[in-house]
Amino acid sequence: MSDIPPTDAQQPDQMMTELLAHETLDADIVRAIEAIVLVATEPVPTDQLAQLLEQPTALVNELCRGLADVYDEAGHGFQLVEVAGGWRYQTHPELSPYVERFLLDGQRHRMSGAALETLAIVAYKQPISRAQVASIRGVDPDGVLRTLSARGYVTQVAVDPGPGQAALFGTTPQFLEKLGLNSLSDLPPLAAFVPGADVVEALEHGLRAPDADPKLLRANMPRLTPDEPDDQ
Amino acid sequence: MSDIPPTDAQQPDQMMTELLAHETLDADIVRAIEAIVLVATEPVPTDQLAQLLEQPTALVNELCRGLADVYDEAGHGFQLVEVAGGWRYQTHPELSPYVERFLLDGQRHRMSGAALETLAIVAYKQPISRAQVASIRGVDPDGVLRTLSARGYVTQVAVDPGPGQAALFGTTPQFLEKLGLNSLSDLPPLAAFVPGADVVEALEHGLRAPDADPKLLRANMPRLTPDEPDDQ
Amino acid sequence: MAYDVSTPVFEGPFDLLLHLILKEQVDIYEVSLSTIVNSYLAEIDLLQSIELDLATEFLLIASTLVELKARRLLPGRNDIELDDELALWEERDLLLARLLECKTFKDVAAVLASIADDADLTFARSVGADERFEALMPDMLEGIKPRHLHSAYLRAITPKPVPVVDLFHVSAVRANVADAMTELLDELPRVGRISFRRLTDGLVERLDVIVRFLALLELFKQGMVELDQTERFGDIDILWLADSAAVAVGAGPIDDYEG
Repeated sequence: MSDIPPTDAQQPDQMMTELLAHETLDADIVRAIEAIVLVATEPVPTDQLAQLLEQPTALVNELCRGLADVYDEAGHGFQLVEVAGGWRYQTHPELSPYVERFLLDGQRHRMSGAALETLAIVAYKQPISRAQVASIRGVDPDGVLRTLSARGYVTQVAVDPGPGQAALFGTTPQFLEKLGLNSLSDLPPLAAFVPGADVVEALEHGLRAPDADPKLLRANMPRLTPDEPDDQ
Repeated sequence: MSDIPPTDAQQPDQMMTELLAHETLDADIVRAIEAIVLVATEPVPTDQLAQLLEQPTALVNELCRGLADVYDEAGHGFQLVEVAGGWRYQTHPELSPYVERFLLDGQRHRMSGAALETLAIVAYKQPISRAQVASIRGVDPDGVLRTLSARGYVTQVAVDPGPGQAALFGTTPQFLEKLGLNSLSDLPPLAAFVPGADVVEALEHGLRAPDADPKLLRANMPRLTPDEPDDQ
Repeated sequence: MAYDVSTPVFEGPFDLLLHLILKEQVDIYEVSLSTIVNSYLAEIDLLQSIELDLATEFLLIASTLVELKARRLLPGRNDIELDDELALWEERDLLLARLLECKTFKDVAAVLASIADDADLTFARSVGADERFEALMPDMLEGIKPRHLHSAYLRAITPKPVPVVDLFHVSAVRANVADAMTELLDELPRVGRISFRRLTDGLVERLDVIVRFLALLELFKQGMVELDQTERFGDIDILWLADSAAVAVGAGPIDDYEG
């Protein structure tokens, strides 16, 4: 490494050293976490790590978080993150241009608005039947649900005990992985999205039966002729 | 990490910092190497890295060696090693017992529905090209074929004599052995289960049989009961 | 798939309605239905393909609107019974609730989109162990039987279901204009002259009334009755003209109307 000059940046990355010197355990525990997660093909639950390493779950969780910090501090190109209830290595988002160039199929499939809306409804309202989704979206969700199901983001989780025995849908761990979330509780709270008073008022106004004469109203009718482009 | 005591081991892992501060290049180059190699399923040749990063091969080689040293010095549970002319991450030999325990711990590595469908197509239609599999399944089978091939269930058995000389895939003796079959002719015959000719024709055309009673149609369709492992 | 099409403005009927109401400040009682339909069809034209699912769903919503609107426009609004008035409010509230819910999930979906976009910037490692551990790799074929392979093959070659127009919301009642004409041809020569209200007095279902009206128009078209309405929304006077009832019913093409 002769031509790599010593730098003035003397901020030592000693966190790893500290982690490895954790006084209550064998240094190999931390390294074993790294090794196991490296060979895993899906997120490894903290519980499973704890069991394999014969350590308390809380400690393992703490060590994983410590490792994640170590990588961040050192500025590595990879991250250790907790996703869908388990730990996994992933590339740092800043490097996505390079990774996409390398993985020829690295271009991700962006979900359509309809798919996302349906997914949001299933995520927040699960378990939910097709008919319930339809009543919220106002369109038959059959095709979208089939696509989401084929992608593995939603699945049938139960059967409605009521008459008809409708299939009830819910989200999968792959859904969490797709969004990079650890659990459903990481979804933004729905309450934050309930339309404000102004929207409610606008809608209410739009649905209000006016007392005025319909003929007068017609004169005030907003023009929505086809030649007016909806340019938003 | 409050209960991790500061240690006397003040050997700073500043090599990463130094690498990232390499004066002749963008810091992201080093991190990009880490990111690319992290997600690569095969060792990544130095040449390929150099090309992707638009850097001289010699420099990339030097940076990879530098990274390998960084990991060793910091005492990580993984290593960056050069195998078969390329770079890859692998677990540190000292941690093999943990890795083995993890791999034996009943990984949820069940075959996905997509993998099984692809395997079934190759089994019944061999020799078959990637493009032919794609046209049946409707999705690019590349990743799945690679996995099946890595497991030794399918392999390239011939080359299409036509233009393009596409690789033709078939199943391996190991595949037959795993399924407890003596030969491919022991696979369940397709004809015995196939629904009536009219239905097949309708399905082949991707059309709904207009006058076929849906209930009859359903009765003739292969049933996928929940206890079948491919039914996920 | 109907659902893959979208404009930046809307994707479905609720979206359209939301859009019309919120952006265009539309009052559904003010805007004519044909205007809504026109702007909808204009959008469909832009998409250069008729999305049958969307179109039929739109008709479903539109019919709800028509009903709300029709009640508003019909005469004698002051005479509307309390039950009807309540029902009207209930429908309005229901529609409002659905629109609000629709809007909520539209907004949350936008946030999920940005979360997904962020997540798409990272790539998970799923490489697995190297060849040193090959012997320990789980056997993917464990528990797989030839019959599973067989059913997987059939599943693979089975085309994905073709979207069809679902008629679940259409009731099975089938009102037949030809039948209604037969009834009228039997009844009208006997009474000679009758008002439409009296003619439909005994009918409970609105659909039956409508079918009788259509049958009447058909007879009018064939010159067998004379119709007269003295005032707007007033009763319709029906006068039997034909001397003979021997006119062949169904001689011309008469549509069936499914209710």
